[in-house]
Amino acid sequence: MSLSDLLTMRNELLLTFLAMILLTIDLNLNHAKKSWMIPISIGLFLVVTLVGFIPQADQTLFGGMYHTNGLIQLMKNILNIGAFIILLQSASWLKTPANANKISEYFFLLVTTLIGMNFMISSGDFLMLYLGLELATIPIAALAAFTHFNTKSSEAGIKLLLSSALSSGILLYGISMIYGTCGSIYFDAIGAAYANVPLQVLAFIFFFTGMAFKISLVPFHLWTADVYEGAPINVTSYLSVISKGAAAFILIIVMFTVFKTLAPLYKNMIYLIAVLTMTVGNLFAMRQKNMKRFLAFSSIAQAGFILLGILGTNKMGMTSVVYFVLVYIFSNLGAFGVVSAISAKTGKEYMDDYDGLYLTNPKLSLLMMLSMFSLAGIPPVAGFFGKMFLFTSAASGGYYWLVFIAVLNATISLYYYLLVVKAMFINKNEQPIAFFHSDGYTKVGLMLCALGIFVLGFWSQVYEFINGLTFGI
Amino acid sequence: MIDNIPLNAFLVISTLMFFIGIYGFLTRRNLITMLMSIELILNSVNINFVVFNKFLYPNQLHGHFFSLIVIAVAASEAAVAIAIIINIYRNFKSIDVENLDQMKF
Amino acid sequence: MNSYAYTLLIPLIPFFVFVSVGMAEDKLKGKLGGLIGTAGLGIATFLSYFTAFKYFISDHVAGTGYTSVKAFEITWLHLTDKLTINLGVLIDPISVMMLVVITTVSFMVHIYSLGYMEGERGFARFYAFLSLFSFSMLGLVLATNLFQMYIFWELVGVSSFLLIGYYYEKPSAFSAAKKAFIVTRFADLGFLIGILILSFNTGTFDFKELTNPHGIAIASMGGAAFMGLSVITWALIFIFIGGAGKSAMFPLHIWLPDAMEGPTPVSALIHAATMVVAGVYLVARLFPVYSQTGPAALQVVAWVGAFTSLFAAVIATTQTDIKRVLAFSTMSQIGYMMLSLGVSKYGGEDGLGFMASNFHLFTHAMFKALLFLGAGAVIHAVHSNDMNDMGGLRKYLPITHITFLIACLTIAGIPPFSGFFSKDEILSAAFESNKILFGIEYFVAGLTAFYMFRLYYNIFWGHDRHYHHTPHEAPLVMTVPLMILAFGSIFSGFLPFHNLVTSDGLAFESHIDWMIAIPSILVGVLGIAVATIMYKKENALPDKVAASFSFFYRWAFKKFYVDEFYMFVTKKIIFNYISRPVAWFDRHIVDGTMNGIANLIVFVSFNIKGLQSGRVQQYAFVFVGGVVAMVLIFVYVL
Amino acid sequence: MNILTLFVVIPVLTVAGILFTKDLKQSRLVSAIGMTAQLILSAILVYLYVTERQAGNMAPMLFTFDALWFPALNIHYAVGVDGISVAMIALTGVVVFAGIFASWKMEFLSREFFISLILLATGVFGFFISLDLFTMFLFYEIAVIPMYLLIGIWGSGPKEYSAMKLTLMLMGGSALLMVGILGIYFYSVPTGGQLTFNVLEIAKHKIPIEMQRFLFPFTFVGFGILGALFPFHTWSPDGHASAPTAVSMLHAGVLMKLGGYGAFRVAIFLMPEAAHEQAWIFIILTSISVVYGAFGAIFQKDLKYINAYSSVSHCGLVLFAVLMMNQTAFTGAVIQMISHGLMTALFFALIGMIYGRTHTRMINEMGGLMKVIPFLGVVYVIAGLASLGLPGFSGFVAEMTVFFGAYEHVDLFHRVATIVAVSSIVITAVYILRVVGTLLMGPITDKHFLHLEDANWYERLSTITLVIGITFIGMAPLWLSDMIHFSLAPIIAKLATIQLPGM
Repeated sequence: MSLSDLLTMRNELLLTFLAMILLTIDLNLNHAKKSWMIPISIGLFLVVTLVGFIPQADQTLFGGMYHTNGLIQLMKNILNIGAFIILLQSASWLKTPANANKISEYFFLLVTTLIGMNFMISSGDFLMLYLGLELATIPIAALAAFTHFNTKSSEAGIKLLLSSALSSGILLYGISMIYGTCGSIYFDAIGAAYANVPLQVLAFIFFFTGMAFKISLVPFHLWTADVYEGAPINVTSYLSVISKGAAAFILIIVMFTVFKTLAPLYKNMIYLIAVLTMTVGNLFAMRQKNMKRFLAFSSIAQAGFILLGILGTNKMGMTSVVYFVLVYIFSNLGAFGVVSAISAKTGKEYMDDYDGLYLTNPKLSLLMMLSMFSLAGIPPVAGFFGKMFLFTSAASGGYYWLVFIAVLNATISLYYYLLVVKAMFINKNEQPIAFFHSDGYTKVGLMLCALGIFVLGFWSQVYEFINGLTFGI
Repeated sequence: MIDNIPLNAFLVISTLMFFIGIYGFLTRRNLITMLMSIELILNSVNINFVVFNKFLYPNQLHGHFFSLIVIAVAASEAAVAIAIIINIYRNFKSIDVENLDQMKF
Repeated sequence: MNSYAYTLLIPLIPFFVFVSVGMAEDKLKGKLGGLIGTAGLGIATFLSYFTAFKYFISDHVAGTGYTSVKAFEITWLHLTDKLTINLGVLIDPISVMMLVVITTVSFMVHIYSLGYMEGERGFARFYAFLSLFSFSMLGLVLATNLFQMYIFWELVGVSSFLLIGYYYEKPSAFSAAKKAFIVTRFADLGFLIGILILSFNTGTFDFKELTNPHGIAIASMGGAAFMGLSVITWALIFIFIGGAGKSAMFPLHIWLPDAMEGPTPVSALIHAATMVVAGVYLVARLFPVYSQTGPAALQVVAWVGAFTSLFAAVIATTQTDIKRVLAFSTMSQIGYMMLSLGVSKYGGEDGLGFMASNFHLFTHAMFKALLFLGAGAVIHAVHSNDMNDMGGLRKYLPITHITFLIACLTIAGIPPFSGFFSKDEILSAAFESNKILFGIEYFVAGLTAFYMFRLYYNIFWGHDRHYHHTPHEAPLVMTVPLMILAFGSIFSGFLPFHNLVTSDGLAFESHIDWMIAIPSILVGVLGIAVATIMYKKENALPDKVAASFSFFYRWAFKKFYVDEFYMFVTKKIIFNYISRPVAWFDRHIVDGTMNGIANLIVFVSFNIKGLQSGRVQQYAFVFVGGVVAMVLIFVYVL
Repeated sequence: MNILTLFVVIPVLTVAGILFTKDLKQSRLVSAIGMTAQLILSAILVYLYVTERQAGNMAPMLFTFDALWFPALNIHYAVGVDGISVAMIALTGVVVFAGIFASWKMEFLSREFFISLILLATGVFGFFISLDLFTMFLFYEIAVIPMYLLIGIWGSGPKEYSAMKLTLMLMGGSALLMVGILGIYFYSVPTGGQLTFNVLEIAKHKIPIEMQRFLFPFTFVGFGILGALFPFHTWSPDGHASAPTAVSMLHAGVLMKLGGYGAFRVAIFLMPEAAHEQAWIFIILTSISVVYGAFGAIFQKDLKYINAYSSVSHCGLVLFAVLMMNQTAFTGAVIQMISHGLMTALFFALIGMIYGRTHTRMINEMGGLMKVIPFLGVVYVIAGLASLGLPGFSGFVAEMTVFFGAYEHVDLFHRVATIVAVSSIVITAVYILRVVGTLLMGPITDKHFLHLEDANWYERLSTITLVIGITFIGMAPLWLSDMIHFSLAPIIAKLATIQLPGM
């Protein structure tokens, strides 16, 4: 192994450098110039993101602990794009006086978690997986508690941290059992050695719950809403999109490789959890008035749909999951972007505040509507394709009733997404949110979302590209 | 000496620790105590890794390393947690978990 | 194409008049619309007479029967592989006869209305509708097949609807129109079902194929039995229901008296001379089928006809609205025609009833149109329909008086007026078939004479009433049609119908059976005499008679409460016990279920909110519980 | 470019054009131009189709165009038309055209209104040209979703409730549909073949009968909900009552036809065996629909409710005919769709225009309108007469074809069902005449009505277009009927291969 092999980890290395550079620059900036951090960070991050698109050969490092291939690189790129959009959307929030001294901390923590996620996705053994997972989680707890004068923020931070500690404890316990029964922590070796003995099944359950916690599947989802509500909006969107996406990626990879012999067993369990997740998510989302909390529950319901792809346990399933996450990132960020823009300008976060928004801020309303339609899976926006392919892959496994339940749930979800549309377009308001201009970052961020929402569906090459990289059991 | 103790004994201990940890996590009202319960869970995992490595796969080191890293991660986790707990104490003048229910339903 | 192709113009001219006058309605000043309509119909009338002449006389080879000619036919719609709806023109004795009847009466009405409807709002509209009606009616009689007939059947229904509701601002007029439409529509349902059954059993709509007594179509009828009657019999009964609806046979007659809300010329045209005999025409058209395969259906026709004629005549004796009297009289006379068809058999002298029915149809059209137009002239003069508002009008309306009297004598069956001849044939036919029916008809003949003269005396005799202005004779455009029709009423009885319109197209010998004719004349005279005693001079006799039969009188006056019964069924039962519950069911049960599902979801959503308690330890508990549950599921379920 | 693709491109361009407009005048002008082009294009399509057929082109679908879209799933953008789709496209062209003119005075958020309306139309056109189930479903949903905004923003009465109910119920329908379509996809070819969404390809094979039994109810009810199948019709009265004029027109006029068309093209065409087995259930339901809708209409007082229930009845007849599964009944179903589309659009247009003048839709609050607004009155009477199936109007042709097709079955069950359905013609007459009588006839009940103005040019244009359609089909139905008849050959051939158990 030569030093140049380390370049295989270029994403992680670049992100690490970026984090270091940011800290260094921050040290050398005086107070008045702290806000320079925003363009610097975003610009540098854009570079990292773009570098990710340079093709790279499949490679394995550290005796199998770390590996990368086209699919993994694609996943990382998806996360990078999402993170980039979030950075753009955070700008206006970061410019508020309360955050004046914490700009680089925000970027640093965020980049750190992204490093964790990249390692997690690239992991070839459970140790790397665990490390990545923790690296991705702990800084987010700090981010959630970012506005330390806000009690809700602290509450969110500690809730996230405690819950995730418990879940990673259980996950580790599962990993220890796997190690005990298989004698290895490498995915390849475990996949080959898995024999479905009871202890291994138990281990799988423990492991799965740990991941289910990250993706917030019912009944491991309870932290989600509180943390999403308490955390700053951009952290929430990061949690709901990037963090969840990364976990979904690694989950499906692990499910399709390490635990593939368990597939006949875990399918039934996933069936059940999918139904529960979609239904409970929807039932809670229906009542929410706070936009962040509302989006939190909606993202729980969305997670249920992701399981449909895993259930297919074939190439089509994985493609649809990756594709869905990609589409979901754009749709959800569109929604969060609008919420964030409005919150940063007016501090309003409740659905009632959005009444009559279309008359004052038509563009934001339109984007919000498109995002809502995309989340609900309404054509012609991309969400339709994402959902449709998930359903297709579930149906490919013969799960027609599940598809039916899922689409019914999509219908229920349409109800509450339409409530937002209704607020913006139909409801009358004496004092609507006044017209305002967003700053350039936000505009670019929102435009990227709009572009993604429109283009990803019709542009079938995206799906085909993903399909060229994925695999099934 | 350690070879005389059967593997199962260690596993029983670790399992007990695991459940004591979970029990503690579910019942203690103090945030610090909850954090300690988490440590119990993590330590039970460490025991598992170490004894599995020692007893079943003596010619490799995966388990040992794993437990080392778990210890390190647990430490950093505790650091962040305590930082937030301090913040909570500032805001609530208490670190009772019962107080932390502003956001619900 | 053949030498009759021009007959296509006969219905088409009124149609184009309808379209052009209808489109340009508000642009046509004064009487222009009426003149266009009248001119159009004049041409059609001329063509019809020409056709009659050509068909019956010039083209006819002596000694042979009349055959039917398809003058024109196009495919309108393919239904099934076998069944195709064609539109065309069929020329045969009855259609030619009907052409003459319709165009004559219609032309008279067109002329008459120039005077009668003068100054009405929507004068052009009236003529547009009249033309529409003429078109539909001509299309109906010229139909080459059953389905074409149904199409035009519906169209005459709607033109009748439009004309009855001509005074649409009068609620009573519109409700009468509505009633007429719905009742006939209900009957048409029967017609349609009959067509469905008949056509699927025979594989054709075409009259020529259907009615060819030696053809495949008739031979293929038979089929399975249902409730003791063959399917074809059922089909024919259903078709007769359609005919009964249009021809106001009991119990589907309730629309006809109300239809008198329409302008009087309309009543003369549609509700006396032409549309209401469509039912008769329908049965006559399908007569070979009826007589060959469905004698039971013919029995139904006969009895319904007989009963209606009696029923309507009884009611007619009590009514005071002159147009209603005439309406009931129409029903009664159509009952005669139906009866006559019902008792007839197919071919030769056995087909006397068929001939008689058509004969009566012809003469009835003349005298009934005359009666109505006369009544119209009266109403025009006194602005009322009620005979209590009339009296002594013979001095003021001499022409009307004379023509009306002629018509009354005709309907009463007094020779040498035409009604005598046609009624005599019917009675002969009935006599040969069924003595009970014959007896009923004898009685009805007397009643007819009685109520007609009751009407006549009440209008033209007695003392004057207080008129708003002195009644004056109608203008010439109105009286000339009266005179022409009177002429027709007098002389149409001498037409040799037994040579022209017979069940099988062959002529047969017919003569007046004096054994039947003389008693019938006597009965008529008796009726007139009684009426003269009671009504020529005002006296207390009618009231006394009414009082002595008070119960019966009241029932007859109230038309035996048939209307009320229908009202009860529709308004109370259907509206309250079907429609209202359906609406309720829809709102509360069906919609309630859908809303209920939504509400249930909201309810559940609201009630599970406690799950999200905000306490991190409870979350952890659920988390651990989830793990345990998964383990249990794996252990025990999978 | 393929002529069919133009049917999607023109509306999209129109929408793009409206985006650049500023006010009502501009946006309605752009819409009118776009939809006039669309109408002309529809007419050209009909002409091209007929000439092509006369030239002897016997392909099941004409003007086909096929582009691979998602190769991995074998999803194509595949378009093509047969006589049925051509007829439906022409219908849509006419109704949309009339709809634009019926909303000539849409002052509030006019740009958005026209955009939504035309998006809806895009969905409908796209649905009718699609041969690929995936794109069909895509367009189906595109057509449904603008309804929410159209009703919610520009509606009246309990509009939010109605809009939500309509959208959710139709989306619930698409839940069923989704299962059906995916099931069809995975059994589209015998094991081992390349799965396909293409209707024509799927029709070449037989979907295993067990799967058909499972999938047919999903597909049929899925489409049936949009076609107002009892008991899933309750979105329709509320939705129609709250929707603005043009939306009611489009929705009842063409959107509900998606249900009938889909039920025919997908459910029956692809799964004839199961359709044959299960038809009896749905025949009962649709017979109920037909009579029930008509009875429901008798009791209503709101004009739009009356028409909505009448739509339930008429659309019930469409599904009823579809289930009869023979050539005549299918022909009747299509003609009934077109006829009902035109009639009901006309009705809703008129109701909108009357409402715009009297500001009430309650029939008992109106009366004698014929005298003050004779043009609208006369057209209303024409619409009414057409609706109750008077010869000379399209409704008659449609109903007769349906009844004759249905009666073609020799067994008692079908015949009784037919007679039940036939009986609706009387009930229809009752409620239509009741409305006409109360609304137009009689004395004027309110002195405010004395000063009402009769129809403007755009209202005349809108209504006359529809009246021409109705009477043209009613007078000369043969070309339409034959066009449809011929297009049914493939499905009839497929039906003929079914082993009919016990018949």
